[in-house]
Amino acid sequence: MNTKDIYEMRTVVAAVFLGIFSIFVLKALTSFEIIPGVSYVYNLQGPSIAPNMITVILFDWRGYDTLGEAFILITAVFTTGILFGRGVLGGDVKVRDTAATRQPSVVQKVFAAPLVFIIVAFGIVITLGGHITPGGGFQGGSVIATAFFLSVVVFGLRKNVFSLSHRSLETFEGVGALIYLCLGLAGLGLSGYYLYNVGADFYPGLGVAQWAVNLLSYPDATNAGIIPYLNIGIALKVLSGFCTIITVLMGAEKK
Amino acid sequence: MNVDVQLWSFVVAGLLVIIGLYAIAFMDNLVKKIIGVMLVGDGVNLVLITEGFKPGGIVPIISEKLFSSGAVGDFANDAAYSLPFALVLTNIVIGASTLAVLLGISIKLYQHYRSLSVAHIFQEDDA
Amino acid sequence: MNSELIPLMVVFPLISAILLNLMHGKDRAVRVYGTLAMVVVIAVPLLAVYGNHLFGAHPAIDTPAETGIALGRINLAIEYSFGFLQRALIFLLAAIATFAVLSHTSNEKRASGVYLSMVMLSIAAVSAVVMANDIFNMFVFLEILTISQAAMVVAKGDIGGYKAALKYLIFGGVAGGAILLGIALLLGTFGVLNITDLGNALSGNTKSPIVLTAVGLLVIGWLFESGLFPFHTIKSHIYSSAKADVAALLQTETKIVLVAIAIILLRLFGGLSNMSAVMVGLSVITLAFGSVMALVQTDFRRLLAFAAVGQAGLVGIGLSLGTPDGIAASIFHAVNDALAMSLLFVTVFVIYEGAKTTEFSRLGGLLTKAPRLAFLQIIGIMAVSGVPPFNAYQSEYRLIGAAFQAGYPELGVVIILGTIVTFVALMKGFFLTFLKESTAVAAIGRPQLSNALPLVTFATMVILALVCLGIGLHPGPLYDRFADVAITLTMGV
Amino acid sequence: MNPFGVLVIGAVIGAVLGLSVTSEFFNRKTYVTILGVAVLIDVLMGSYPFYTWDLSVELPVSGVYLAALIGMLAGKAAGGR
Repeated sequence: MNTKDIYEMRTVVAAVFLGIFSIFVLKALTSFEIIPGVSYVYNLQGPSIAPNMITVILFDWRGYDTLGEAFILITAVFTTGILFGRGVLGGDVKVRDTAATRQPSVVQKVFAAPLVFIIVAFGIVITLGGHITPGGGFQGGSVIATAFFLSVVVFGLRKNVFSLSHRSLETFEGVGALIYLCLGLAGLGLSGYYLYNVGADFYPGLGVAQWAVNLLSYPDATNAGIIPYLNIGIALKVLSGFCTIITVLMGAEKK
Repeated sequence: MNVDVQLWSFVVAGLLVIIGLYAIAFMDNLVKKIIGVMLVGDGVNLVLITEGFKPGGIVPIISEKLFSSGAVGDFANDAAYSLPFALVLTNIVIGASTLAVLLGISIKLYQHYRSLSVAHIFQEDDA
Repeated sequence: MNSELIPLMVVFPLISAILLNLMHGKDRAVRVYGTLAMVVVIAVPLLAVYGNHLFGAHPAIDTPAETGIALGRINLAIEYSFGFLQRALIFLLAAIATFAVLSHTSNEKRASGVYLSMVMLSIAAVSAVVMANDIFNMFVFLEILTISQAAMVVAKGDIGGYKAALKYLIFGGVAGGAILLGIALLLGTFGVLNITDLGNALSGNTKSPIVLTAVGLLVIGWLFESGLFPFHTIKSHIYSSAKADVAALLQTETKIVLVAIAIILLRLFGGLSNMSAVMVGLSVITLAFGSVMALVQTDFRRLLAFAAVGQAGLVGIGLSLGTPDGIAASIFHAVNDALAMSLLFVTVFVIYEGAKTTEFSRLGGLLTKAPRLAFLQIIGIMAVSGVPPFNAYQSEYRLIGAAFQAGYPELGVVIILGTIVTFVALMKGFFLTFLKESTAVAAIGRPQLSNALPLVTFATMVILALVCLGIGLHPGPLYDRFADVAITLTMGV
Repeated sequence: MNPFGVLVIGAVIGAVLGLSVTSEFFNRKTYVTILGVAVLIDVLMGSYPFYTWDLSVELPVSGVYLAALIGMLAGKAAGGR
């Protein structure tokens, strides 16, 4: 049996398995009966923390999953860095920065720079309103990162509106992640449970002092506790993560 | 016309997964394979979003008026199921991260082999 | 019950990963911090108290009727449970990771902070998967594990590593999708994510097509993460593309994750005999393929990679049997095999460093040059393939016993055959490397290999050999407690 | 209690990001455009993130947005690149 036969056999086997798999998945998905489940409890208890249930689930009940998710992004950013020479075993490899400065057209030049400011400010608003309105750290951070993408696409990598070096992006990212981790540690120190929502006073029996003052009061009698600050940390992390990835991938454009 | 939105949404999600798997298994271009991986992730996301759908439900964000009137129980009964949405948000970030790494690796492989054909890249060590 | 140290097992490596990345470039700081951090990583699982940890302090509540969940009480928070099994596995991981970190900081000319932070991230991810009592949390950390393992392979910076990582990540994406789809099906049908609750909700409810599909999808994820049958070539490709000290860490992580996910599957779907049968079948195929393919390799690292995959199949057999004896013997074998395989990987690493190749056609007659290394390697080979005074003998013997007791004497025969093939393959590698004198090798020039080993590497090998011998002579203390764990596990089923 | 914290935090984040903005593409006309469009967007957004202000009149504009933008401009002025 030569290599070609093996390939053909493999294709047939793969097709058969794909067929069986599709039948099973479609059968399962069409015979689905959904129950409310835990979502009901979350919707019932969540309003006493903050108005936006999804943010409350993301940063309070399942805040630890969000931590893991943030670290997936961090891992990906580090890995992309490794791919292009930063931290390779046996010393860093300097990648030649070949991405030339582009000459933007007049329309681009006039509109891109002001638009960057407007988009960034909007991203900050989304971040800070994450516990009241649809939004939050991921969304806000991604919006700010789009401003960076825009300026990179229009003006090129070398000379764009932001002069963010790889080093400063990394510092941003580290600071964002450390904000998240340390707020979690604050909960651990004060109540004995990691990521306890300090300041929200959801379970007054635990005896946590309400030190987070009502800096961010919103149209409820409740207090979101650390959720807005977690949002800010995530936003910093997401924006610097995306910016690093785009910097690295654009820098490796040609060889 | 009365269409069962949820059922068809599930069917579309299943088809997305299957198309993604087809792309991974049978397409030769590396970028198409990566798109396949992303399609699988998106199909799963659509399954989760559809699970959060509730016929006639409201957005799971409580308004000031509803909260001050104390009708939290009504809100919980009416609101869409919120947990799957949170899970989707997590999976979107996972997909974006995997995409970044995969694209980075394919750039490296392209620089070395000057080709994106999987058969070409893996020809010498595939047994 | 609450122990404040339980989350630190995951959170401390995460903090260290961030700090090490920020320190990258400052050589001395990276070395010092990396070494000190490993001390903490080892200490925390030893100091932590057994118990459960609730993230966010949300207690279990009585189930409201509107949820539609047929349980009295449900958990709201993400939960970690920490017992003897978790302590043993995390300690094993921390020990092997310490060797990898020390070998990096002492042998490399320039320490790489990014690379060490990847090691830290993978430690955190595996610890989280081992302790997680929440199925979605397990998924999230499995994804971190997949990407960080790929990164450790990529860090070598050669084209083979890129190819291995690409394959690994593409299939990892599919496996991740499969796990999440399974979780989505279970969440929609039963409404909970906590594994204890989900197991209770599932008991006696395992015949619907949705549950069967979910089982299939989760098993696909398990097969990928532990490198069993359809994915065994990818896993072995990863092992052989990495540096050998990384490969030692990777195969330890794989075995630990194999045990952790299999236990979760058993807790969820313990009553499902079809799942058991499929898992046993695929494990047997993995054992056969891994051992036989190890036999035909022409490169020592690839040989070892396939042998490691084959041994993973051996671990999978006992776990999928689902009997208390089988589970206990499997966990015991996972620990033993991780130790012994690490020893072998380190010896091959030394050969590669010295000779710059591990292809058999270019090796030979190294016994006179490095007798100490040869001695340690033969100990490793005997330990892996279950020769009496060493540890794997104890676990394999118990595994065969468990197979007989479960009513499958054929499995015992398969295990013995697989072990013999592995032994032959490894001895072939040893013979071709150390004993055989060939004219071809003399023609291209003898590979350089000196008997003077770096201190850390030599200490690592001696310690691993002594531990293998020690467990082999006194298996009781460890095995008995694994047996207790297995009995409590199967009680709920 | 008024949520001045939002304005402060928004301005601080804006300033941090503004510090790294280069002056090359900006002149007086650009600033006028930015401010004009920003005020327009601000009015259109209304009181968008819906923080409560205990004032005698209802604020029709989104304070956070303006704060973030002013923070960015201040950061850019301070960065001076």
